[in-house]
Amino acid sequence: MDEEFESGVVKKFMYVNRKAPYGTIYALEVLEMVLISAAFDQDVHMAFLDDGVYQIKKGQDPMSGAGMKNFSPTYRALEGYDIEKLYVEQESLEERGLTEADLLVPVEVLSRADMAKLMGEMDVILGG
Amino acid sequence: MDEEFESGVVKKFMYVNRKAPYGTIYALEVLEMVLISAAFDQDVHMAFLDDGVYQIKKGQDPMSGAGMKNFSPTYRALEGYDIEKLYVEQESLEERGLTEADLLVPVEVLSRADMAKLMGEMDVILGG
Amino acid sequence: MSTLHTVNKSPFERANLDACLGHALPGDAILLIEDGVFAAMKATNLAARMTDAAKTFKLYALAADLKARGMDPANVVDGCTVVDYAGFVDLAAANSAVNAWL
Amino acid sequence: MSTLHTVNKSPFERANLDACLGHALPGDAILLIEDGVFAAMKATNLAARMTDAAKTFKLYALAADLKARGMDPANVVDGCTVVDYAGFVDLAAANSAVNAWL
Amino acid sequence: MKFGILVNEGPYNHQASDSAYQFAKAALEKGHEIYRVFFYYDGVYNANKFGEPPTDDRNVTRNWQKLAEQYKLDMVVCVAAGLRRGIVDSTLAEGFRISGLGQLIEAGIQADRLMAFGD
Amino acid sequence: MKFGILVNEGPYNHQASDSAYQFAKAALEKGHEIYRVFFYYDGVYNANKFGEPPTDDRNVTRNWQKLAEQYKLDMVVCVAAGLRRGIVDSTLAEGFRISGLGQLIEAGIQADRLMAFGD
Repeated sequence: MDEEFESGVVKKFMYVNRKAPYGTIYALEVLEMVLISAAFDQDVHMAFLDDGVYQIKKGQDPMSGAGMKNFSPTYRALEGYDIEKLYVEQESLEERGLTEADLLVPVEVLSRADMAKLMGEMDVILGG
Repeated sequence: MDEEFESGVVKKFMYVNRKAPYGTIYALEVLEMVLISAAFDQDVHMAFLDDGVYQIKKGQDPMSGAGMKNFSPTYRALEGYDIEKLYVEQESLEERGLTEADLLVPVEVLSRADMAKLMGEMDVILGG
Repeated sequence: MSTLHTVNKSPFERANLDACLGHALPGDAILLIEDGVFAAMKATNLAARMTDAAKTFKLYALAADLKARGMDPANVVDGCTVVDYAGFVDLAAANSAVNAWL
Repeated sequence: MSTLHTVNKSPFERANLDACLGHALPGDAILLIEDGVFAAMKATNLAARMTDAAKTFKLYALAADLKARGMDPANVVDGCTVVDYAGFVDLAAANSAVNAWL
Repeated sequence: MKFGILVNEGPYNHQASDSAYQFAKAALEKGHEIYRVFFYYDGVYNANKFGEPPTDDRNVTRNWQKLAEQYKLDMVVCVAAGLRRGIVDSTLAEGFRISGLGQLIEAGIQADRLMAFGD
Repeated sequence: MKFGILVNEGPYNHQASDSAYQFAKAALEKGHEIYRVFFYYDGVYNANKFGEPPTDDRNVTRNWQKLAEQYKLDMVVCVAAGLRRGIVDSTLAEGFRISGLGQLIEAGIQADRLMAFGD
């Protein structure tokens, strides 16, 4: 890594996931961003709201019928990269009839108002 | 043209325009389809509904500021290709605060119910 | 004369399903595919509307796309039939035209 | 600390504007660009909501994208300011972060 | 029954091409005929011969090529949409051919059903 | 002020790349700096050297190239997204370079504002 990254600049990054997996590639390619960012020692946050909550739904099986790669196990691997700040919006879950028990990773559930507040504290916001 | 097209098969084609121009290319590339289809002596219908009604809004000027080609004059040229069945949905206009006077081509304004009925009579439905 | 309508977008993100429901004719078939399958699920805040729609239209959802997203085919709204790709082909053949709400 | 939010999708087709309005903080700037500019117009069935939003947020619309679509910059809702690309740059510089609602 | 297939989006970014492929495969396996597969809009990118997805994922272009080989499919890339986006002779994958939009209209006329897959 | 620019969609099909270009141009004309322009997702197609839009329309790839030349912009195409979609050395337009996603994160750290344009 370049030495400039040893300068100690630490920014609050948020990866905002608002899209469902498989219909489009954004969920998958955002994950690739997130994994790379782990190497930069930044303060990484992942937010799941709107259809983004479907990304971490348990029991995904895109291979057998739709013929697509199942990348959902990667969310479980994030912890190994020290990416542990995962936030899910309560209202988004409710609208879709989902609960925390449906999710494949441990997350912090936030109200929409608290999610908005958290977003407001970020330096860099990236999504798909 | 292949001789099979002289067999006299005439189908009802409908080009459904539901997307705004410039934000995406669909409006422009659907028009290219429509122009080609004129050569095939089919029964061509163009429907403008939802954000598609913006495609035929008067006064478009995408070049001066956004740097994109203004293709809206092509709608006026359709008549020259004997494409004259243009339908616009009343409810779609109203939701957007538009009236027939805002449109750059003569059209038949249909209620949503009548548009639905017309769609139900088509053989081939294409959109963008 | 009847039409098979396909809807491939999430009802929470796009207006495609609304547009389809507003233009399909009674007795037409509506097949939810790709991200459209979320609209088929019983527990969402759209479920009452979809159960209702299934009384006017023949409502279907694609099994492969439900399974891809971890949606249990057993939990679709009443009146919705889950079909595989062969069933999708049959629906396209059985109706006289196909209208993809893209 | 304030954020510039950008919305580039039609409010009639997508839920992006709703998502933005649901998460922007009072005093934040919201800039409508591309197909998002339709939400700025006075005569739509969303106008009351947008006039209201302009009281909580600083609401802007991009001139180039209004003109592209034949939307008269004089007909935006009360409280909405029309800016050019230089103004877009100024807004990005004046706020401490940018959140694109894609 | 004869089906025409229209693919409106490129590979990977949208599921459209995968859905079209699965539909075509199922139709062929049921004994139906595919009159033509036409690639329009960003759909032309499906014919980019340089695409190399990760080996643990499907290869959308190769899926189409294999199906076309097995069933002698006619896969047509729109010349105008392709030129705009840089899908031309030098980037075209085997099994695809470049032709005009008329080939799509023809498919609409000749096929019993035209199936569109897009965004 | 230093801006980073992220382009998420390909040329023509979406306005995203045009908007990003107009923003970058306006920022540079006001005397700001563009730290880097990064092309991700379908945005990698902006760097396809074979694209030839109709002559009465803008050429998105050429717009970027000219701006880059005038202002010495660093334009980076994501290697993984590009490989998946077939934007590789043999299709890469002049003025662009291929590199890893780390270059985007770096832009996020080094730039004062990161501007994303997409669908």
